[in-house]
Amino acid sequence: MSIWEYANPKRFMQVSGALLPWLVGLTLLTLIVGLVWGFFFTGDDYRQGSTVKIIYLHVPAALMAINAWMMMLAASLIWLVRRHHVSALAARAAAPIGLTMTLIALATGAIWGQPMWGTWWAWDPRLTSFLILFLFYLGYIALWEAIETPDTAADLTSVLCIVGSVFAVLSRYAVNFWNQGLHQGASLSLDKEENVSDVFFFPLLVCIAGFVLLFVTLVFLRTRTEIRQRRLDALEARERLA
Amino acid sequence: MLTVDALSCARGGLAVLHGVGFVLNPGEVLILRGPNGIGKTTLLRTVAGLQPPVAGRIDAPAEGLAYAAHADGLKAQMTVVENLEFWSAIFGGPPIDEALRAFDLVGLRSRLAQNLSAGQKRRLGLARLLVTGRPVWILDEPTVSLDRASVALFADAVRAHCAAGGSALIATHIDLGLQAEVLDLTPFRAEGAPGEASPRPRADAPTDPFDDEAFL
Amino acid sequence: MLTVDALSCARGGLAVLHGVGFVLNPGEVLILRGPNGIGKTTLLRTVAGLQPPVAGRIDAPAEGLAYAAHADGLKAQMTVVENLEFWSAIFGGPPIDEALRAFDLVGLRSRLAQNLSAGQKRRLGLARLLVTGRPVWILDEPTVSLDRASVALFADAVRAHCAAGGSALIATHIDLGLQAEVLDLTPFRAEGAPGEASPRPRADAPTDPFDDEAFL
Amino acid sequence: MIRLFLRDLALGVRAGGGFGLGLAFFLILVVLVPFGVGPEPQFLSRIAPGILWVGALLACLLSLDRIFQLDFEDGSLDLLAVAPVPLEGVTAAKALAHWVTTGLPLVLIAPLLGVLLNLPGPAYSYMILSLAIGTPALSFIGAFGAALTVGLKRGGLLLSLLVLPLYVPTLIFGAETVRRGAEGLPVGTPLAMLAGISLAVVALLPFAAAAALRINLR
Amino acid sequence: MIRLFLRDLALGVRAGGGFGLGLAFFLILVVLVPFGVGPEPQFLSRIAPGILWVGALLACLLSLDRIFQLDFEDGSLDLLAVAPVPLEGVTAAKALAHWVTTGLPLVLIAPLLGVLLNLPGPAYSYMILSLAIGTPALSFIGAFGAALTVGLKRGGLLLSLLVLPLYVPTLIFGAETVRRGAEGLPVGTPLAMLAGISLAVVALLPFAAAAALRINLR
Ligand code: HEM
Ligand SMILES: Nc1ncnc2c1ncn2[C@@H]1O[C@H](COP(=O)(O)OP(=O)(O)OP(=O)(O)O)[C@@H](O)[C@H]1O
Ligand SMILES: Nc1ncnc2c1ncn2[C@@H]1O[C@H](COP(=O)(O)OP(=O)(O)OP(=O)(O)O)[C@@H](O)[C@H]1O
Ligand SMILES: [Mg+2]
Ligand SMILES: [Mg+2]
Repeated sequence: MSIWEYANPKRFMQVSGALLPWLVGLTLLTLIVGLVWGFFFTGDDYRQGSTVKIIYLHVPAALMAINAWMMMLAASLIWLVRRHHVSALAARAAAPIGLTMTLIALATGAIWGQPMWGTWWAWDPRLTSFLILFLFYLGYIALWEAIETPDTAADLTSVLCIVGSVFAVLSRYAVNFWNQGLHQGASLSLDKEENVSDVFFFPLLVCIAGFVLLFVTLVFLRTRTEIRQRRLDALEARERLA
Repeated sequence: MLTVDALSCARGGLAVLHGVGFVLNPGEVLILRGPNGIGKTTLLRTVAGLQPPVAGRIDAPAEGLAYAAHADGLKAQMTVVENLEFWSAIFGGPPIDEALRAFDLVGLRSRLAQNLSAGQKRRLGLARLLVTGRPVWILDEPTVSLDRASVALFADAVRAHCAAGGSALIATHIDLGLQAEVLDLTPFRAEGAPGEASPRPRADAPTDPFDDEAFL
Repeated sequence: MLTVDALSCARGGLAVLHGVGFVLNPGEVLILRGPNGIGKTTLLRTVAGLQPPVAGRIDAPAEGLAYAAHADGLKAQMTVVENLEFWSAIFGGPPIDEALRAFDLVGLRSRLAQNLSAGQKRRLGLARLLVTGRPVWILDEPTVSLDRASVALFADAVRAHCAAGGSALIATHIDLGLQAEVLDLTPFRAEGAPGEASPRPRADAPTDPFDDEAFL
Repeated sequence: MIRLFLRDLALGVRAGGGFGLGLAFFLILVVLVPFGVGPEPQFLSRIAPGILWVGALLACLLSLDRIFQLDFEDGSLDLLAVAPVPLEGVTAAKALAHWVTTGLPLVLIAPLLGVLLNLPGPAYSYMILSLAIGTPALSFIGAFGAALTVGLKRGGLLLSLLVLPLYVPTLIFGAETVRRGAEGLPVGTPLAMLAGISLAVVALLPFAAAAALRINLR
Repeated sequence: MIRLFLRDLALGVRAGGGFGLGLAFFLILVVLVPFGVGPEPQFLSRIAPGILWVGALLACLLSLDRIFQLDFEDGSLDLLAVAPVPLEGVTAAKALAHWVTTGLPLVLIAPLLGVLLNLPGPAYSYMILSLAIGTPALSFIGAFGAALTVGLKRGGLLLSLLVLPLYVPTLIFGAETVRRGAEGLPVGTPLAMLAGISLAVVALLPFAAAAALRINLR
């Protein structure tokens, strides 16, 4: 029995249905622990004051926004190569979640930027490439919505996702070249000297784990919804035609 | 020349025809009949290779098909001759004079396609078939808006094509006066397809648990 | 009801028909015949008021005409019912149920127009006529891509319309099985019109020096 | 007439060209400009009013050919011309529907995009006001241009060419209003001119558009 | 394939959407910008490279839907798909024809418009060079977007939404080249990047576009 068994819609529904309650519980637990720990049980930063606590939303959301696109890319490739409907629907399900994560990162970033840099928005490379990512999500979702035949939509959006990924990476590089930024470099790498102090670091890790779980849970939920929607459409079409 | 076996085809993700099979030999004409909406257009597009079959097999000679559909593929801003020459060049087919003559277009040679009447446009669309030089013609309601004389021209063209070893698959509602076999599509209507009375089993209770029919 | 007298009409600046005249009384059907390109579409558009006549008179009741042409005026993104209701609202015509039934569209009520087959689209286009509530129908090849059963539906609809005091002017190449007068347009072909064998007198030698035929 | 307006609204929203996309285009344009001209904030804030107005204008322009072209192609326009509704009303209803699906969303999102371009604080209210007053003129002028070019296959660029010069006065007064507002100068005159243009255009151009349509149909 | 290219050229010129109009749009846009942002020369000369590049991009964008839409509507695309020519070649030929009717004229007229916007002297040659290298990428990326949206009724705005983010790298490197050129800085890196993007896009995207077309036709 291969792993592709789970790509069967029926099988996926059974397994995900059994898994979901656990996932929801675990997600809630991690998120609550992480956020409460971060917001109430860490001190203020000596430079940034209490605004530093936005980090617990901002960083996980930003990470997930990027990784959601990665997951969509993987799912698109699987669909194109093996034509498993669940993976196409999973990609479709993930897009609005990724979009929301991008929005959260942008919004929290803007709110954070006001006290830190004195402006809501700056044309910093990282910020800018995030804005472009936002546009990619918008285009991807709009294309899904615009096409009526499900398999056609899955195929076309997959092609878009692949080509878009290449251009997204290219944009990231181009933007770097175009403007030097204000934004922090990566500071979570384990081997770096200037890591965030441990006080912030551990709750942040828990929050990131929480967001990962949240993402997985939401993708499961939405994929199930998409599958049901698809069945409903098929039924309705037949009903109408009968 | 063209063999179709147990073919199922779908439109808009919904099965339309099921288990269609026929053989088309050189020199033969096969006429597809069936009420509006049975799936003639869908079948012809599938055979022409424009959409993948849901199931079944299509055996056609590589690069042997010429397809003519509801739309004629004419450029309104090009003249009759330019339109034909373009398709002749693309298909590497024979020169266009013969085609112009066969469909009585000589007098319209240098008219822009947008200034043709409905029937003249259609004649030009059919003349295109002759310049493809392809042996198998796949035609979807070719005689729409043609008058009697033009229908006769068309029938002559098909006869000449068959005499030269070609063959044609034609979906039509009218009588073309051709000697041809007729395939009625009504028995091949897919279960649960448009117009079918008995609904197929509900989607939430498929017999095989691993086969989800919403994803056909 | 509709009187056309000594009508000349032109297309693309070229005279096509000359001296056409007929009277259409309530309850009557008049069928226009003529080879492709004679000018049927041009005549019908002129009568419908979409283009001005070159000469002659058209006496039609104000707001009494309903026109249906090669194109159906359907919105691909709206359903069958939405399409009909829109036209019914615009014309202030009768409700749509009757029209749906007359053209056997009840089962397709909530289908998007883009997902109809060619013949189903055409049926919807014809159903539109019923919801206009107009007495005079002007139809340009109404039965294109309809199967036999649908042609019969159409003929029934025309008969019912005439029985209720309406009338219809229909250009068609096929036999509709209607009791109708037939007007062959061939004798009215304008001199020098497309396809005419005998050329009219050269343009640089007009008989009346003040009447330049380049500006007809 | 109201039916026609509602139908066009519904089609605008459904046909993949609805609210969201007009917005998206506006957004993208505003994002692209800094890539072109460079990211310095004080600099961006100077060109912000102009760019926002030019962006609104282009977003409008891109969707203009939808106003009549589709109806022309599928024959609806022929049928509407013989229907018991005045063609002037038809053009007005269609222009209005275009404004609601394109202009109105632009007005609503403009403040957000102002942030991206560092629009100076006091200019925001003038931005919204001038767009709200000016965009109807854009839709009605555009409908006139669309009526002129409706017979032509893919007259998109010709349409732009015809319409853009007609947009100039609206653009000048609109952008001027915002610029003055940003600098705290009085905005009465340009705003009055803008309102005047809009009113005149909305009142008169449907007649010209209907005449153009009648000619194109025959 | 050459036939197809020539036909598309002929149609582009004849169909009212040819050379002249792409240019005219570019011209008008460049003329509008000073109305929007105000007429100060030193100011205009700073934004000139960016505006010219954004203008070129939009002029390109407006004519994109012509690439496949007309052929789709009249059935030519179905016929081309079953013709003995690879669909990849078809897309490449069409993208090339689009470039010749749209991109090339822009390259030629850009210096003239530079004058209107006070483009600094040394920047002219870089403007032409960067446009000449960059516009083919715009046409080929655009053809990919057009192939994705070809089935959709009037997908014009959706097309813009999909294509514009893909244009970002080209725009950045193009405008950066001109800006650096204007300031006398070395332009090697952005120019090389621009050329690299163009080459890669021209070589690879026709395959993606052909795949998208095949999907859309079925
Ligand atoms: C709208 C504005 C902003 C956006 C779009 C944004 C985007 C991002 C992204 C994408 C990341 C994740 C990067 C990665 O790990 O690869 C990130 C991380 C981070 N951001 Fe922001 N940001 C914004 C504003 C800010 C502001 C104002 C601050 C505070 C000064 C800030 C501080 C951080 C920090 C500390 C991280 C973690 C860096 C790391 O460890 O990787 N961000 N942001
Ligand atoms: N998206 C869709 N959902 C449901 N049914 C659809 C969809 N698209 C098409 N159909 C149906 O599929 C059937 C097959 O259509 P097709 O065009 O092949 O018919 P046809 O035999 O060519 O008819 P005609 O003689 O009228 O041209 C039609 O009944 C049509 O209504
Ligand atoms: N611009 C033009 N220049 C010259 N002739 C034209 C022009 N436009 C149309 N014609 C001709 O006018 C004639 C009348 O066309 P019309 O469409 O009215 O014919 P029809 O009788 O409806 O034919 P069909 O039965 O094919 O629909 C045709 O012969 C056509 O070729
Ligand atoms: Mg059909
Ligand atoms: Mg006709």
